[in-house]
Amino acid sequence: MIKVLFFAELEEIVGARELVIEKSEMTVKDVKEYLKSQFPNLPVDRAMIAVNEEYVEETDIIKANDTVALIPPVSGG
Amino acid sequence: MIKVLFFAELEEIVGARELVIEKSEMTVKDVKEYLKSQFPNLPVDRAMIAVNEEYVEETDIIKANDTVALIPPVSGG
Amino acid sequence: MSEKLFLITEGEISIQEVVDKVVHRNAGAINTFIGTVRELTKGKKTVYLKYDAYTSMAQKKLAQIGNEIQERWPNSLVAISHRIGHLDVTDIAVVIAVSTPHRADSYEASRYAIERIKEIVPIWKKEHWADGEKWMGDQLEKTPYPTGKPEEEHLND
Amino acid sequence: MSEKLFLITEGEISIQEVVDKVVHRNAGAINTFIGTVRELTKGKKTVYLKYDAYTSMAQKKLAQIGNEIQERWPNSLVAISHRIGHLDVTDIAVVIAVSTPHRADSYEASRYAIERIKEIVPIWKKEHWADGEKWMGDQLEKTPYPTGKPEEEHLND
Repeated sequence: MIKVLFFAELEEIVGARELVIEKSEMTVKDVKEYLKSQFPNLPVDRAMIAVNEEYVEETDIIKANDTVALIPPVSGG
Repeated sequence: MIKVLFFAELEEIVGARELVIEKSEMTVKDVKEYLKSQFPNLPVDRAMIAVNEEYVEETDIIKANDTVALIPPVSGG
Repeated sequence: MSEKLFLITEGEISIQEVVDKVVHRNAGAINTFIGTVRELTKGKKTVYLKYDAYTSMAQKKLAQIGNEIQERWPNSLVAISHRIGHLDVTDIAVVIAVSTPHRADSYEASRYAIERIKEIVPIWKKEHWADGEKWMGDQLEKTPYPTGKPEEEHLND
Repeated sequence: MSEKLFLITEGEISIQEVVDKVVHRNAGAINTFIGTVRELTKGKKTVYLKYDAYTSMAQKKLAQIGNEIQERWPNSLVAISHRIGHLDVTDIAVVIAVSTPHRADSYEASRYAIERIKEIVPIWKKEHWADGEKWMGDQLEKTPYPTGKPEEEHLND
């Protein structure tokens, strides 16, 4: 299973801080497509993707027990 | 009388923080010449001159009860 | 108080504590940047802010910024604390402290740190006004990341 | 503690106290420069420093720097405390705090303040090494002031 985290506005849209996808391997692109299909209002393409707390590319592979996070444009400081 | 103040290395050379000149009017240049004659080792020309806590020019006039200060190159901060 | 050089915290930040982490016998200069909650932004009056963070990743990214600074500015030390949760006007959101042997480097490195925080550290601010609220950071607006990563500063403030 | 925005003091300087003087509802950024006593300068090991000042004039000149900053950077607030007397390695000699609405100005104004201090504020530093001592500031050396006033920075550190 792959854990997906949502923050800030994305958390409010999804209605949860995290969800689980029952797969053992996906690309980053697969995860994005899956989320778009589940949450049509979620601005997936405006978010960066982090896997295990590092930013990744669309073609990177996600494995079971990895943690994916959608990172909307940051506004700290 | 005109009060003259010395700081840092200049105070050590003169051996006093202040001295008094018994005059009622002098130019800045007059004061410098006077100090050079009294203290041949004093690097008067390397100091700035302040009168009543403001930097002045050589031609400015100093009057009785003014306070003159020799300001060697500063090194605060 | 925390010994961590790179900290996300719900508590008030002590400037002195952050500075103490970078004091060093061969530092002649410490530059500190303190971000406080400003009341007026573009004519709108902020009542309070809420900050959210991906805390574990945010601390890692702050540490990465520290490493980047130590590569660019030799003999520097860096500590950064960022507060999350509810913040009122004039509260401190972030404290950056950078010590270096000479002063010019401390300014440059500190400036670098705040710009990088606004690029890569997963922290989000929600503005609360009298008449509404909004997550900041352009989240549903104009700035996509064409490369999938933030490579330049997208936010000027 | 002192309420003075521009202070020469023989006591220890509290960073927090200086920062508190510039906190403001419309400040989003506070930049702080802290000058500490560094052990090594050009390979020589400092044991301690002594600072002397023309205190009343120095406070006036610090206030002048504050005015210059407020003219150049609108809506800024400035506070500066400089310690005199005996200082050991890592002790704080000076704290500058500048608040501005936006961060770029806070960095520029703070940098301006420290450069101006090194030009016009009558404070002097005496280095004490294991094998000697010396008043710094080039006093018997190379830099006369051709115009009678310091107009550029003569000291790079």
